[in-house]
Amino acid sequence: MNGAAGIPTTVGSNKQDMPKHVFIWLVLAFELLPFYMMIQISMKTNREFNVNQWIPNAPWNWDVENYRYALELVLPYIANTVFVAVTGTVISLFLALMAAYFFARYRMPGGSILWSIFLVLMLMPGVANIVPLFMLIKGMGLMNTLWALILISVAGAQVFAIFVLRNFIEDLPKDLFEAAEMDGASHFQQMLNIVVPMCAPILGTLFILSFLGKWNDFLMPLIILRDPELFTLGVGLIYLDGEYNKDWGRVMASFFVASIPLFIIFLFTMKLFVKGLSAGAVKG
Amino acid sequence: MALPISKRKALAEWKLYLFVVPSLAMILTFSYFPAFSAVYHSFYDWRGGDSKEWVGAENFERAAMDSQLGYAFVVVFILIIANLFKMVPSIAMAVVIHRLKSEKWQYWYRVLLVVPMIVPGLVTLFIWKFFFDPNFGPLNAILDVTGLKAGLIWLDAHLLGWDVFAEGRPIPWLSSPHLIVPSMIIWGFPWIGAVGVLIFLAGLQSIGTDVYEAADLDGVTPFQKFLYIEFPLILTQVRLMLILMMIGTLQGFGLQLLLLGPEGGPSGAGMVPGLYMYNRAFSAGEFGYACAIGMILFVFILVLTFINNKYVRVQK
Amino acid sequence: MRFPQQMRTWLAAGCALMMAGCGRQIEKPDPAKGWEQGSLLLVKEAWEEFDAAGEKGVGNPREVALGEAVMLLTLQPKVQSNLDEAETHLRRLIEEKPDDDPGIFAAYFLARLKQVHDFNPNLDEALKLYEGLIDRHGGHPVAQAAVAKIIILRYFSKPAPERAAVLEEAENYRRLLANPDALRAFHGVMGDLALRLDGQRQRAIDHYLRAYELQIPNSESRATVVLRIARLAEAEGQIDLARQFYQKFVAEFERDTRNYWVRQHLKSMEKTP
Amino acid sequence: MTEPHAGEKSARGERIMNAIGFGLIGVCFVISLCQVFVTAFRSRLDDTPVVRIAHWQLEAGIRQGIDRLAEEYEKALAEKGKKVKIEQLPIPERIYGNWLLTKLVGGEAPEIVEIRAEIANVDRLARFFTPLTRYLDEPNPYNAGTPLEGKPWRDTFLDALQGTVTYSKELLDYYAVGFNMFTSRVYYNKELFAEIMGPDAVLPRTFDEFVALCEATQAFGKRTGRTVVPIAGSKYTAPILIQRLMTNQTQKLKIALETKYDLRPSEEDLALAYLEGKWSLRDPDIQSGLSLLNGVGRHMTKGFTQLQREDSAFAFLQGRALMILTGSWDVKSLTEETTFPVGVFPLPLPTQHDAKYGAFAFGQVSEAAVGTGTPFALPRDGKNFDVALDFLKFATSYHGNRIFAEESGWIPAVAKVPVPERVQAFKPIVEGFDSGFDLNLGPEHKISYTQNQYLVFEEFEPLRRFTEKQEQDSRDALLMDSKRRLKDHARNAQRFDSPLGALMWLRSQRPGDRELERKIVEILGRQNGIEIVLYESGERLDAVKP
Repeated sequence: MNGAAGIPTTVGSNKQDMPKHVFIWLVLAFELLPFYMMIQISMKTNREFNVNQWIPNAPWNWDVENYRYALELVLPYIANTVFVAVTGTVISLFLALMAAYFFARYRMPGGSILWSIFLVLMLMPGVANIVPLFMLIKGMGLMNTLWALILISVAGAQVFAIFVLRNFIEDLPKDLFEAAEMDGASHFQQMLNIVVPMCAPILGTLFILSFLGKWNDFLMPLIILRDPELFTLGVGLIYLDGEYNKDWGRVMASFFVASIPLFIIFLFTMKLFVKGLSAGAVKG
Repeated sequence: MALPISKRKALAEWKLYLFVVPSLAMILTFSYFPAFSAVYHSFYDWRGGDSKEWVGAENFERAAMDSQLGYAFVVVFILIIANLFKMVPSIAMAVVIHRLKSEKWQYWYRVLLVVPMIVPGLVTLFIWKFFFDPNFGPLNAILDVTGLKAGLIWLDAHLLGWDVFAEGRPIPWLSSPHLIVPSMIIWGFPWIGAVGVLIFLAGLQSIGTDVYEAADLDGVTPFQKFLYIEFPLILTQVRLMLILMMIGTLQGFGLQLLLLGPEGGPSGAGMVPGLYMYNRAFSAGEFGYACAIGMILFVFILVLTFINNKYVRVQK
Repeated sequence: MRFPQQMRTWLAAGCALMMAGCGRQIEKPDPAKGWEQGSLLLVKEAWEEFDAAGEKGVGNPREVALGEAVMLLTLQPKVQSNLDEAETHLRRLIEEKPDDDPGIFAAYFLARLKQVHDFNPNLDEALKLYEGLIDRHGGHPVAQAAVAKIIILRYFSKPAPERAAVLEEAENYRRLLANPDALRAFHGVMGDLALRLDGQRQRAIDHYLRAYELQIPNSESRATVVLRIARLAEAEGQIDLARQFYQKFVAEFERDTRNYWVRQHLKSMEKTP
Repeated sequence: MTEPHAGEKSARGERIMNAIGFGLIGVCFVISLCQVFVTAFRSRLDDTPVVRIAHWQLEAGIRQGIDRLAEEYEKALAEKGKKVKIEQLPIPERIYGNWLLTKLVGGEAPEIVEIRAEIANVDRLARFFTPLTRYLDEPNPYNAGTPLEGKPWRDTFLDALQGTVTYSKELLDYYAVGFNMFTSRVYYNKELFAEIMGPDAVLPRTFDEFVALCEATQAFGKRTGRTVVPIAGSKYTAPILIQRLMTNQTQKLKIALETKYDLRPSEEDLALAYLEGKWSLRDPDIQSGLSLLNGVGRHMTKGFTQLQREDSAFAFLQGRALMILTGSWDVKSLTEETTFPVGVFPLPLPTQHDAKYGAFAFGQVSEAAVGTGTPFALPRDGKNFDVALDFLKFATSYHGNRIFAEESGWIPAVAKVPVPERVQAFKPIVEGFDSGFDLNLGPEHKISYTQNQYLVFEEFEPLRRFTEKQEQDSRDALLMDSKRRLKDHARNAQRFDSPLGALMWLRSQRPGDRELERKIVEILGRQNGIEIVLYESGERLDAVKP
């Protein structure tokens, strides 16, 4: 069993599941290879890495200096990043959920025009033009504030979330909504009591994806923020992006330390969305 | 699909419009500006500076006859068809995880799927570049050991005539024009898209346990279970992933840029429309023309998405 | 594996100020400020100053109309409507009072419009306008700038065999040019044109020598002129003049990468008699 | 689907997990909020003038160098009773263009900014940056009491700021000053060298000795069975070598193609000469250049055209390659982090006496105008302009640049400043000829040349296959480049008419102004030169059969 990721090696009790586990572990071996590389490189000094890139060092001479450097580099930025990422993700998912509910519930007049507006934005190729956006933020007096970051990231994440959520809401059985309507539930209540629990799994996935996007972003913070105290994680990590001689060990250690809070929040969201909510809802 | 609604009832339900207003407002203020800039600049001879000259549809006429753009669309179509088949492993992975008995394992496999997302792109590029290395790379080693290389040499000599597979010469995966597209297809083996798997899993989640018990009673084989129960239910997710894959492949060029450079590798064999747009803007300094190509690409994707919505009907 | 979102913003590095940015409202327009900004290449700001002055009737109307027309020539983005508006201003200025400063400036810039700015330039009309300007106001500094333009346009409007005659006839424009700077520019243009024509090398040498005597301020163009005199002299067989200017080039332009070649060339010239 | 017996335990477990999760997010919320208020409060208190200097050199060298300069400068001004703060803003190169352009357009630009070709085009320089010509004509006050005293600031630079980015030919003004210089050299593994050539062998000074060293290395590899390659190659390091070799073999051809008696035919002249059939890819000079490339290519890692930059560095650092050719910017990673001693020597090129390749080359190329390394410019609307300018003067003074060179370990840009020990071997060689031309004759041709370059290094008939393929592409590519240049000339001829009109009008109001006169005449001279080239190239292009 591939012990690199530290997963307990005892397999589940059921026998027929064995072939499934083997297949999954085979695929995961390839998927987790980059993660394994990241961990073993982060234990090496640049000199050791240059000589041997693949085989991890023996445990007794694992280099902890990289992690000391990483902690020192990353800690000042964690708080701001969590603040921006969490607020941004919650707002963007909430707005996307409402918009997706509108499109999925009824084919309202004018709905197809609105949908094409969203679609056009999603398909427009990468001509994201920072300059007018910057002028807009300046005009709104939001320069050098974290809220500017949040608003921009919310706008950015909307289209993808609506596109995905609409499909899922349309899949929900219609009689659920009719039943709720009979009891006089308003659209808002219908959304919260039926759609959110039933679509918990996809909501969890969208939460992780949009959270990840905001966690590593460093272009917007650099352009909008001026005071170093406000910088987010992405900006902190740019110091490692030396063009000529990258210090691989430090890059890997810093990315690993930077992703620990990410990891904790993933574990939490996965648990919340996968098990907690879906247990409560009525199954189809 | 959404329920049809009569004019009268729609008026009574006017409050529904309030649901979409905030999201629409957010987008119109923050995201619509860049899109407008691309449309605006595609009618100018613009070199990136302040000076722009109105040229009307000249950029578009030139793009219509541009042979390299035509070649780029051919390459991107081959990649789309390849990506179509590359969706199968993600579906298989989602189904296998879904069918596991223990809830605990399902949870931990989901977490393990998300882990690679936090790893910087640097590492994955490093691994895959080594995979294709002509002298030490595992791909060439496997082909030698399994004797497949001899087959390829025969194929090359008799059928392909590329003069790329030869005895004693390491296969130059990324430095000979004929092998660029095959390398891009092989890239990313076992082709598991964590996002795809999670979305399929979310789709499978809605299948009730009673359906499986009924199937087990009738003695349905695992594959039939997939065909008649699981696949129909996740058809909307498959269609969704199909659209996202097409958009991603048509617009995407990050991999080609990092691996082959703005010229698209030897004799521009790896040129895709997105990369050609980058090349025209940054290597040749023709930003106006790049915007025009962007417009053509946009229309192309719009048409594909429209066809996808119309003809990949999903009956519940 | 997801590539960073930044890949989508690559074009942002190339985009410029958006045309849609609305023009600034100017309460107290001032033509002088417009000229000042125009001289610093801030054409958009200068045009807004003149445009506002024109609407509010501030300052001398002819000066303001001239300012607006001159700025419209290179206002970005370049569209036909701007050029047409500029042309109407210029033609009106010329018709009303052709002989005051705005009138003379308008004639010169109308010729520039025809020669370079129009989407499809009309060189003959430009040449006639320049010639008209010289005939009426030969001594005016703006007209003196037209001299070089006339020579260039005549040179390229004739087929190659007749170009030597054009240069010959252009020589007598020298009488017209008063200050040393205009004279140096004249010699520069004549030299540049002569060296492109077979059999005119001697004329090029004479002009470059006179330009050099009038002290060329810019070190880069001075280096080119010194080297050209030496190369042309050598091609014409005037070895002493060539050696003199090669040595002058070596002494004065130590950092120039052609310096080493010239030094080796001087040594090889010593060997042959 | 949930196991029945674990019901209660897991429910309580869930509640704890949720509590931890929400707790974590809540704490971060509070910390971040108070950080926001603290910064808002503190920035109102402190009003000492801040000069921010932005650049994309994230390497340790430059950052330490600027930190040290900032310290010394703040100390120097404190003695004069002025309180100033210098802040450094390193930005990764990938997004630097993006970031800088937005800050400039938004009017939020830092006081001192590193510029590069993509930013320093004519429109942007004129609109966003201050011309420094006036200040460069006067001596640098910080040079008082040094060997550079009294010299105008511009002449104290090794290359007199003739670099493409520091001086703008179209605007006739200097816009930036450089802190350091770059040159490229051959790094070699001293241990391996001694093993191959014997302990007291001498470094190759001529091209033949260099080829002999490569052959000896190949032989050593076969004899000992170790995988040793003479030169580590990659997509990044190979172009430096290819450019050096190709421009060596076209030195004489370039002079022969001179049409304007100035020893320097422009890219445009060379492109038009090709279209007019005055030279072709089959000329002996070009073919000899290609065979030189192929010859040296054999001594590089096999399949190097596909390898990334790290691959060549790893090959060298792991002792799998004797030599690697790259810039002085790699000195830190290639000399200090190696497990073996590393030496450096300049790449010897074929000279006139070379038997095989001497016919078309003059020899050693001068690095006089190699161009400044990190050009710093002053945005027009930067606050504290005087302090920023003064800091640039301090940084490029005799003492200032010396401090910077020693701290950063890079080559100083100022003349007479001693080169730090570490980069002594990189001191630019001023003695030498002008280089010839490479086949990168304009953007379109460069793209087709890069795409076909892999053929030059193939085993089977490389020269014939490359020449045939490139000839198919060259004609169209050069035609496209030439047409685009015509449009550029027209645009440059138009560009100055509005400013000229303004300057001429100001002259008519203020007759005696000499500075105004100089500017008008110089712009007009430049404009006339452009129009001559515009009409001449137009004629030559029409004469070329499509």
